[in-house]
Amino acid sequence: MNALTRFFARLEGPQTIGRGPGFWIGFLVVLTGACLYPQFSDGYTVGNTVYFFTWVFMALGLSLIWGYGGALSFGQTAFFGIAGYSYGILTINFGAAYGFTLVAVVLAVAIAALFAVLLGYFLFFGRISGVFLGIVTLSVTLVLERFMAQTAGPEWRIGSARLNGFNGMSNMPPLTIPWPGGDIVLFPDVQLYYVVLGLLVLVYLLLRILVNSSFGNVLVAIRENPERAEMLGYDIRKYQLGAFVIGAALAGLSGVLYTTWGQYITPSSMGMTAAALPIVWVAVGGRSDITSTLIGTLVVLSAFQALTIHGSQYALVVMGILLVLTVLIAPRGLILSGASRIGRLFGKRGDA
Amino acid sequence: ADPIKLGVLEDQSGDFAAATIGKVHAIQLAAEEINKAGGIDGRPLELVIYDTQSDNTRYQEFMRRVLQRDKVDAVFAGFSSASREAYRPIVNQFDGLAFYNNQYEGGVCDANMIVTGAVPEQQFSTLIPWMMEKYGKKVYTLAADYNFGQISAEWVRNIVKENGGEMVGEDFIPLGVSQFSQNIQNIQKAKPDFVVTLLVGTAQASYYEQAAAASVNLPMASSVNVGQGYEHKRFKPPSLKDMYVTTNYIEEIDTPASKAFFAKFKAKFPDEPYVNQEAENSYLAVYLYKQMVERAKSTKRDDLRKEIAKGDVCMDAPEGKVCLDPKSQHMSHTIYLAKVGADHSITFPKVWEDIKPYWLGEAGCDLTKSDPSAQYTPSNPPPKP
Amino acid sequence: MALLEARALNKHFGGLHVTNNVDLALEPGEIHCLIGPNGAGKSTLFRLILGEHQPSSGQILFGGEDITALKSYKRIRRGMSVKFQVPGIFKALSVRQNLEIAMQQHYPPAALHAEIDRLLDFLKLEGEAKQLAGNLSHGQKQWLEIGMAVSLKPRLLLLDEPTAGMSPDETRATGDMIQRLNADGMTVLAVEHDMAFVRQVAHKVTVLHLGQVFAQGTIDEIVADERVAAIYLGQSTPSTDAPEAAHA
Amino acid sequence: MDVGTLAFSALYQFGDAFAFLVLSACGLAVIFGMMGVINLAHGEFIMCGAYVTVSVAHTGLPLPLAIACGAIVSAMVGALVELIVIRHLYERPLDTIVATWGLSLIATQGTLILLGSTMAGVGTPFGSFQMGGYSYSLYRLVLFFMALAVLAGLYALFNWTRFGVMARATIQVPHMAAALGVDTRLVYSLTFALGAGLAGLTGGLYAPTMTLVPTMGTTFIMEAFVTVVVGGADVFLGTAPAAAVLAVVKSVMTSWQGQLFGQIGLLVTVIIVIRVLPKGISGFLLRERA
Amino acid sequence: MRKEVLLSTLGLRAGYGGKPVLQGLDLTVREGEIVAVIGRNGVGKSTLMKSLIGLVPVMDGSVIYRGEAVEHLPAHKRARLGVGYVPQGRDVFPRLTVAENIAVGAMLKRAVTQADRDRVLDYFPILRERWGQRAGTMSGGQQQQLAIGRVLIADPALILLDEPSEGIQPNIVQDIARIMVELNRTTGVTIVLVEQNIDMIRAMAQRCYVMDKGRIVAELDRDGLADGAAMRRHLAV
Ligand SMILES: Nc1ncnc2c1ncn2[C@@H]1O[C@H](COP(=O)(O)OP(=O)(O)OP(=O)(O)O)[C@@H](O)[C@H]1O
Ligand SMILES: Nc1ncnc2c1ncn2[C@@H]1O[C@H](COP(=O)(O)OP(=O)(O)OP(=O)(O)O)[C@@H](O)[C@H]1O
Ligand SMILES: NC(N)=O
Ligand SMILES: [Mg+2]
Ligand SMILES: [Mg+2]
Repeated sequence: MNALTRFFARLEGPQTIGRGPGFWIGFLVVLTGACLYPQFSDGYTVGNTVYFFTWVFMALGLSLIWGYGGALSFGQTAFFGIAGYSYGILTINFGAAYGFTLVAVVLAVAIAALFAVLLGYFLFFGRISGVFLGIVTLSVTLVLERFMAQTAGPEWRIGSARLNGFNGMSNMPPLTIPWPGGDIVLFPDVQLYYVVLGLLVLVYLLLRILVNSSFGNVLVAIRENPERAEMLGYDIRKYQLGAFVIGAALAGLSGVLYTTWGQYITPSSMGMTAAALPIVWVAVGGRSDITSTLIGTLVVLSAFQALTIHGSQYALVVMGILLVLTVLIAPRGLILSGASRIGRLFGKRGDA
Repeated sequence: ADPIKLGVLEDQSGDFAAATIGKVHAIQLAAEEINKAGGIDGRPLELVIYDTQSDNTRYQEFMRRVLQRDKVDAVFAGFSSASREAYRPIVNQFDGLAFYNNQYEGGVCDANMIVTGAVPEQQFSTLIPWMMEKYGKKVYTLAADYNFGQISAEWVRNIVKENGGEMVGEDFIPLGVSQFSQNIQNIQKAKPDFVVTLLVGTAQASYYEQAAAASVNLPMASSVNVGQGYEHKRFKPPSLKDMYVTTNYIEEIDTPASKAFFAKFKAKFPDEPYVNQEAENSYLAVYLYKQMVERAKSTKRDDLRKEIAKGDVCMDAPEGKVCLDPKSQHMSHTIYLAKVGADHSITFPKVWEDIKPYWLGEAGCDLTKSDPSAQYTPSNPPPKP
Repeated sequence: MALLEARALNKHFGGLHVTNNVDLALEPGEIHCLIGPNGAGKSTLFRLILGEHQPSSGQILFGGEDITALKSYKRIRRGMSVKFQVPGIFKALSVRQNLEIAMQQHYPPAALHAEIDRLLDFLKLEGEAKQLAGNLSHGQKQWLEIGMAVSLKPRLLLLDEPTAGMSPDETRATGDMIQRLNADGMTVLAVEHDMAFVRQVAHKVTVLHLGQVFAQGTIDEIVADERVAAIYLGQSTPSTDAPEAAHA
Repeated sequence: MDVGTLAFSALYQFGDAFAFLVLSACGLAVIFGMMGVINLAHGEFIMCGAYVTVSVAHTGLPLPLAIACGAIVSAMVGALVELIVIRHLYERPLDTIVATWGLSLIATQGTLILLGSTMAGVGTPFGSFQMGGYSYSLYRLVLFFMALAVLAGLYALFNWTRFGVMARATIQVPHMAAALGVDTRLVYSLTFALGAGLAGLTGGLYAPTMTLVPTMGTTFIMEAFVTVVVGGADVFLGTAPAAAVLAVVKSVMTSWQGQLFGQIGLLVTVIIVIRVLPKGISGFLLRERA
Repeated sequence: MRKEVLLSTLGLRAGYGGKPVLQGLDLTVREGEIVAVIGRNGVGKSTLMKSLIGLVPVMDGSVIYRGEAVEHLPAHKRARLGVGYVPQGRDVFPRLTVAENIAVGAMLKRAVTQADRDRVLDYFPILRERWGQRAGTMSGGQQQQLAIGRVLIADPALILLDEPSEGIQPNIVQDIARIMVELNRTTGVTIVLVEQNIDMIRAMAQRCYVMDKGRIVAELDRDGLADGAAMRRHLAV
């Protein structure tokens, strides 16, 4: 009982913004809004929102690794791609019956996490840090991209799944929930929306607990001063590896959800531009706080899409200007800076 | 009357923009002409245009948007094959109709797709034998290392073999590579009679300048260059000297229909750097759509496909007469052999009329009977019934 | 048995022989001060003990166990902790968080915050608990780091110039604290240049010079040693200048 | 084919790869190595240099002068960018990733809007020479020697001049450098402008050999970052050996198995080198020296 | 005859992030004086020194140097007016060699002769011995000596010393005090000294300000300095 309340007490803490009844009432209001809104909206908007949600997991994972742990991984898209392809290969070979797509999600995320264990062991136990870490992870994802791009030939197949090179892999089934009287196929519409929203809330709350736990404390300590953290008796490599694997699993989850959303995965999802995007989302929101990351990612994604829709060829220029201005005006990230400004407005102290 | 809505998803920025902005302009030109002439059965055309920024994920976002939110009647979409594969599942899911107005590696057998671009059998079965006749039987292929390049290279290999020639080398170049010293040396070592260049994207186009600077001086043959990337306009002569290209359209084609099209294009878009084959494919696709809708008196995909099945959806395009093949929903083309001179002027040593996109149909794709929604290649043909 | 034993420790940096066959033994429960000229190798010896540097040759034993090849964090877990010469704190975290990170390993969650409050009080940093550690004054940073080191409840506390930048009163307070901890059983090895402090706390003093053990004994023996005066203490020893300190 | 020809062609390929790596990296090495700014707009400074060079050459000025113009204009743009944006970010270098990525979007798309999707080239000067049955572009040798000259010049600048020492001091402890009388803002501006100018020089040098499109900078980016990072923190100790190692790997892998393996080989080398030397080559050299 | 005032502050308020640490501080230093500033940890001594050289923004009040208000001049301009600063915590350039660190210090002087260099290296022989060593690998006390030498090379007219004895072995502390006094006598250099080491203050200072909570709360003259009990009272917690 005591342990359980302490567990939930970790929902708040110095590592996350937002505390007290005010925040949680706001949280519930937003959550309720998110639950109700499909009833008042059209299929496109809902499907598009799911699309935005799918990326958020990767951003949250990067926030954990980079914002909290101080290790800038430039290669989260490697896990995204691995999980996406794994889902494709598994479901193309074994189909969608008996809820296998759900098993495939778990397996695909596990494969990404396993790859992260190997890579992370190599990186952190080799004491690679700073920008070196960024370039090595980027190199890994680019190697995967280059390799996958040239697998167009029929010899590149796993079972009945063609890797299909740069054109990408398609024809995998969407998520399918077995149901008496006909499986429920989760096309990007209301059903998939609730599934992904549920996952998102779960991941968000668990991450809040994680970063406010002693694990989170140590992670932040490593970011601030790894030597000191080690001199307090922590094996910093294990903590970094732990965060890296969790972050990779979340990137993998994004990859799987993205793949099921569009029934398509491509090598360019592991390319240079794709690799840079999560960094931008996380940095714009405020990398050292998961709430800021979550909101920031959604804001950036929808703002950039809206710009592209309405801005014609000026869209990219405006995006660029917005990014530069954000960095200049909101040093700690748009959301984090905004939150602390609001916090100050209401006379609260020590927010964030 | 209610407008007919056409979605247009093309790359107006990013890597591919140089070859694809003209496609948007061509569609705008055709729509304007059609609307001036009273629309399609009295219904005006309304274009819903999004910039896909050379980014596959944008194709996914916007294909969903045009089909689900904008509820367009047909979509004109895609340059790279990857972008087409990215949006194809979505078109299938919503049972939409998409025109892919681009030359490509071929093989898409999908009832939701109509392809107006040229395919390898049209470009290589003409080009390669002609080149072997003129220059000799030793061939070297330099190709982009992805689906388009690999599959096209496979076509070249097969045709060279069928014609009693010899492949003396093949080099595959990852997309984005711009440095070719090693390949230039490989080619010199292999001593081919000519080089087939299947290089894609602006970075890879740097090959020509670098080969010229090293005095490679070999004739070249291509299905993409000049017709798509107008390298002969972008590079200083004579780096593209003796480049032979089979294309269904380029702005230099000297027929009345072509000159009229080119003049209209330039009148509306005077700054257009070049009117390439994809621009013409896009232009004719709008008219093709008009014809089908007028004949079917409907914009429903099934009604349109009934017209296609009749096998007589044909039109006089700027390139000449073109027809839609009911089995594959691909297009027959007039194929021009363009030769680049030392001063980068274009001549046309040969023209082949009415070259059919025969391969898919012969291999077993028949959309009038079934819709596998798949892409096939010579080494991965449709399953035999 | 000695708690810490260094046997013939050598460390080279390129051509520089920084510690030269150092033998040092610390009895459990003693306060041992390490003094010596700048560059004598004192901080380097600390880093060797902590495993930040690997010795070129020699052996380190802790509680009888050979720890020469052990990773740093394992040595800490065996019961060491350290305050560095240059403050090593978590600058962008609050003072409270700094202590929390150090103490969460040693106190149950329920008791943790009360313990932190106690320690803050003790360090006279209660007013700065929410302040970012990087914004503390130099002296306050020293206090914080000493607090972090002490809070690990080590068997062996390593202090590299704990009173640098402190006023005489604060130096004395630090000395008092160390004596109290020592009375509770903590063994201390401290590097200091402040002779008043050394005189206050040291049971035993080792002088390091040019990487070698130069002299060893009680503070009075050392102060009386003319060779030490020549290389280190100078003409007027502080002990004569500030006699009050010793009796405070 | 005789041994001499083989050796020459191997050397030529190595030199070609080396020049590309060094010239891609040098501007970035100054900006990242000296200032800690992760400049994702590096490629766009290269593009800027190339565009200016070609535009100037089209007016009839000789190519070397045109290249100098390209470098100078890029340097000026760099100084401006430093003043408006980068200056405010020295305290938080990671944020420069986002800011310079934004700048890169602005530059690429702005160029597309203003100057169209491509620009006509100028052609490669100097022609070719024959060696054992192969013909080679003479200009590639010029590029190689320019790479060596840039390395030598940078080494001299940063180690033998007041500016070099001031710049390095400023980057390490800016407030202390200021307290010792160094005008740190000026030093930052000049350093950034130098890096941008070097990128512009690279663009100018490669402009005659490449297609000119707004996105052309991206072809340099990966090589640039990889070289700088394998080199490690010390620009001058690091860049040259890193480029040498990577050029060997790249040219050998490319000639053996093609460009794909050249690229993958490059990336795998990075992963291995950094695993073995976690602080890059210069980190390793300096540790040994210490 | 009293010497000219070289440096003074008037109602100086300065601090970090909008919060003043110095709460209206007044002090006066005359040319050729050695003035000490003492006070407990955290009262704002280092903040004072930083606001004198220009590393902390002045919010209110003024800093007057040679009769001119300099509070809005950036640090490098004040340095060029002859102000030298030895910070608490040394702040040497870690990846520059000793020689290069000295060279940065010498930047202000148009021509640094070998004699200038020798003078400084004679004060701190270890610097000559380690001329090519990277400063970051020097021991703490060695770095402190470098930080002092780095400032002396430029012959400043005013030296701000923030706890110079920290980390330095006792006999060199005595040497430094001696060197400073000698420099003060021979060149007339003015020195503001923040110190906790009473021996050093007594050996050097002619006058002493006592700081508390961002203000000057007392001033001791030579006699006050000699009074050990008074000193300790002011430094008491
Ligand atoms: N990484 C290194 N490379 C080269 N020399 C080093 C390195 N680390 C320390 N040294 C040298 O080793 C010697 C001992 O340094 P150390 O820091 O141990 O001295 P110390 O006794 O702690 O001196 P202080 O009292 O000044 O702190 C010094 O001469 C120093 O310059
Ligand atoms: N960078 C900073 N940001 C915010 N507050 C700071 C900063 N540096 C110092 N402070 C605060 O200003 C006050 C005065 O600090 P300062 O360093 O001037 O003290 P000091 O008198 O020099 O102390 P010490 O004797 O410990 O060196 C302290 O309360 C400290 O917490
Ligand atoms: N379809 C092409 N050229 O990728
Ligand atoms: Mg030391
Ligand atoms: Mg201080």
